[in-house]
Amino acid sequence: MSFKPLMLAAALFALPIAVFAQGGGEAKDNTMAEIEKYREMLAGDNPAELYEAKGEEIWKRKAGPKDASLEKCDLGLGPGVVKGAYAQMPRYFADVNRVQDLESRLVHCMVTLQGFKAEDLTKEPFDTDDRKTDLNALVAYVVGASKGMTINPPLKHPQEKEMAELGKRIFFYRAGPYDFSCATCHAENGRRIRLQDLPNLTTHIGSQRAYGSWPAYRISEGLFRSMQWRINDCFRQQRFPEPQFGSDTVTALLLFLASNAAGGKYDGPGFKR
Amino acid sequence: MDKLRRMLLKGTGASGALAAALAAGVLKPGQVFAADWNKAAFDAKDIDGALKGAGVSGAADSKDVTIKAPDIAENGAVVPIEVASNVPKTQQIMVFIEKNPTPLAASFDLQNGTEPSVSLRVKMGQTSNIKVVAKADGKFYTTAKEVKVTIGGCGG
Amino acid sequence: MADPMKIRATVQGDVAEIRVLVNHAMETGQRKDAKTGELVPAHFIQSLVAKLGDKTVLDAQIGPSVSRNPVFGFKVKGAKAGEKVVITWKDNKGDTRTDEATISAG
Amino acid sequence: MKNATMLSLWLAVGFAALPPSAIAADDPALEKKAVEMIKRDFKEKGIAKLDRLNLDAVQAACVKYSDKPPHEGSDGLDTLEKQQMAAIKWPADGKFMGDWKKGEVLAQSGRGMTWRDKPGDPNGGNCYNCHQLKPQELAYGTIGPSLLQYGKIRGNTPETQKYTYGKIYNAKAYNLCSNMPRFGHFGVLTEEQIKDLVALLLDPESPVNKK
Repeated sequence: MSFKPLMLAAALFALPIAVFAQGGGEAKDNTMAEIEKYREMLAGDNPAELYEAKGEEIWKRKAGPKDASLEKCDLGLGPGVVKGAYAQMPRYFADVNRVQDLESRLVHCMVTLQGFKAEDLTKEPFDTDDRKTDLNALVAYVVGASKGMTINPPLKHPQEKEMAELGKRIFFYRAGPYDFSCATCHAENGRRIRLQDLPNLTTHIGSQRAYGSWPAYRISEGLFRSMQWRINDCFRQQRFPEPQFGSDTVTALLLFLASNAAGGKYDGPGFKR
Repeated sequence: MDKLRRMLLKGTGASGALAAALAAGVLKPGQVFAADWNKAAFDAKDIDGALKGAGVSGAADSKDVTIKAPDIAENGAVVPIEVASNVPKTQQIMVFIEKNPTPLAASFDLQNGTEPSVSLRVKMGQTSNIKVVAKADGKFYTTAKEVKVTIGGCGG
Repeated sequence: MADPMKIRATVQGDVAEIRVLVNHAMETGQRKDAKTGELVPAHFIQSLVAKLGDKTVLDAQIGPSVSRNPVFGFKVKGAKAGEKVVITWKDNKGDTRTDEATISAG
Repeated sequence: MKNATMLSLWLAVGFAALPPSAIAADDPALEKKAVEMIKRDFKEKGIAKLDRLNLDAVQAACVKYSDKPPHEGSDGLDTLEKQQMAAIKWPADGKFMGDWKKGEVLAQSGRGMTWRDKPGDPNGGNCYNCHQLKPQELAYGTIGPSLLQYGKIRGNTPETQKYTYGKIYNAKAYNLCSNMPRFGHFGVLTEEQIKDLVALLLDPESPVNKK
């Protein structure tokens, strides 16, 4: 049997169970209480910090054919401003005349400022055990610089408003051999898949807890995972084909989640099972 | 969880790979390291062998040795534990995961004022006892705690 | 080259609490690569030594049952703010890394 | 106490879900754009081909009416449920019960149909993902109802056996926009596998029906 990393299915965003625990027998409550204890003991010392430190170094280091750093990269709050930028994404960028999420924007900066080729960066964008990408470490660094801030995507530009609306429709699109949409698992309160609680992403609280604690270091893989990866793996478990990296479909879903989570606290990068 | 169970229980290739590493001479102890890595103890495939390799004999059950760990681990790849000894003159603390393919996880020599309390994160391939042995004044004291490992996600 | 550790060291009274987060794969040697199906060679830290100033305070031997990106926490009596904590690890392939941190008041 | 506080907070701030009205039908132009976006932005991977993005009549109705289709009409509940029921392929031998032990193994497996699964790999039943079944298994989901004591409560009658087989084969024949996949209809599980699951649910010896 070949080895495959264990992925949780549609259990996309882990939440503290106490909030969502329902009745259903003492055994179950006890199980959930112990798992909550497990999570408490894990708090702090998040290996994502190792990626944040590396990402900061990569951000400041000169690299690429143009031998430039990313310190002039505009993440929406002006060239070089990292602090708080992620909390206000995805957003419309006039220089490309489209809405971008963090990863699309980082690729844009690595291409325009450093001279990398977009296809080289996006061909295999996700970390594996023996291949860690600069892009992924940069994600950790940038999201870490929004920790504790309020999730506040602008949602003012017509393209931003439309993308959030499109994301909502994609969220409810049922297809594939299992008839699954995102909503199949993430549109009701208090549901679990196996032991994994499923946030209701159509509510503010559910979205805030989920969107607000991703990207994250995932224990089951021992790797730091970005939002593009997160959505990609959702679709895998929905039994869909693969969404293209940085595609509008992914950006639209992220903006839909960010708009539901808006006003809540960003508390990532997270630490997930 | 299946991943980890497979990872820990499948195959016997580890000893081979390790032997190769040893043969290649990459295990030279650096200056900073006082003791050589205890190969006999770490390579032992069962708890008795690991205890023997670590030189543990006649360990007495003791309430003064404690293990703080969740009763249920959401993911066996990372199980947070805190181990401590209140036995006076504790000089060493060892942690064993009884059902892992190689049970000895770590051994801590405490020197120059370090308190007999250490926290760490261990892998558990399946539900198992965690066994902690403290060495104090040449004698061994022990306790154990079971941690259940659950199946998470949907195995896809 | 190995990536840096993250060391936190704070003192309350005369007891320093030290926590270290280490960047390491901690491969058991028993895991199969998802793509190739081959066993991933064992690669894990075997020793980790902590010094306070020039005194060794913790000398740990470690096996592959310790988690990937390991975390260790311990307390040292008789420490003062401003003292240096130096931590060195070495793995079964001979890779090694040393990092240090200054103890701050907690 | 904590739960009570959280609950009131929840009710006050974030409990309100999206409007349950027909999202897709509200703005047909936007819906069209979303579908175009989906069709443009995916690529096939492994066994997961692009035709999976096309909707069959049931999926189209459930998307269009936000899982609450009207009874009447050619894309209404009555017509479509009848069609789904008529498409169920019942066992030729008239038997519905297989081996509950095999059913339990199947129920535990969450594998199948993703782009990482290889052609020919056996698919799992995914049952514990959403349902509680045997009392010993603590890691069960709650998307679907608990099936603890399923056979004991309903009785192991020929009618129940047939209903259970049909429900696993095609849940949409009974409840058009059910969350449950159509395991037989889409060939995810074989006739034999479905029988094993029926036995897991109904056999008096199955742990599902033991205390």
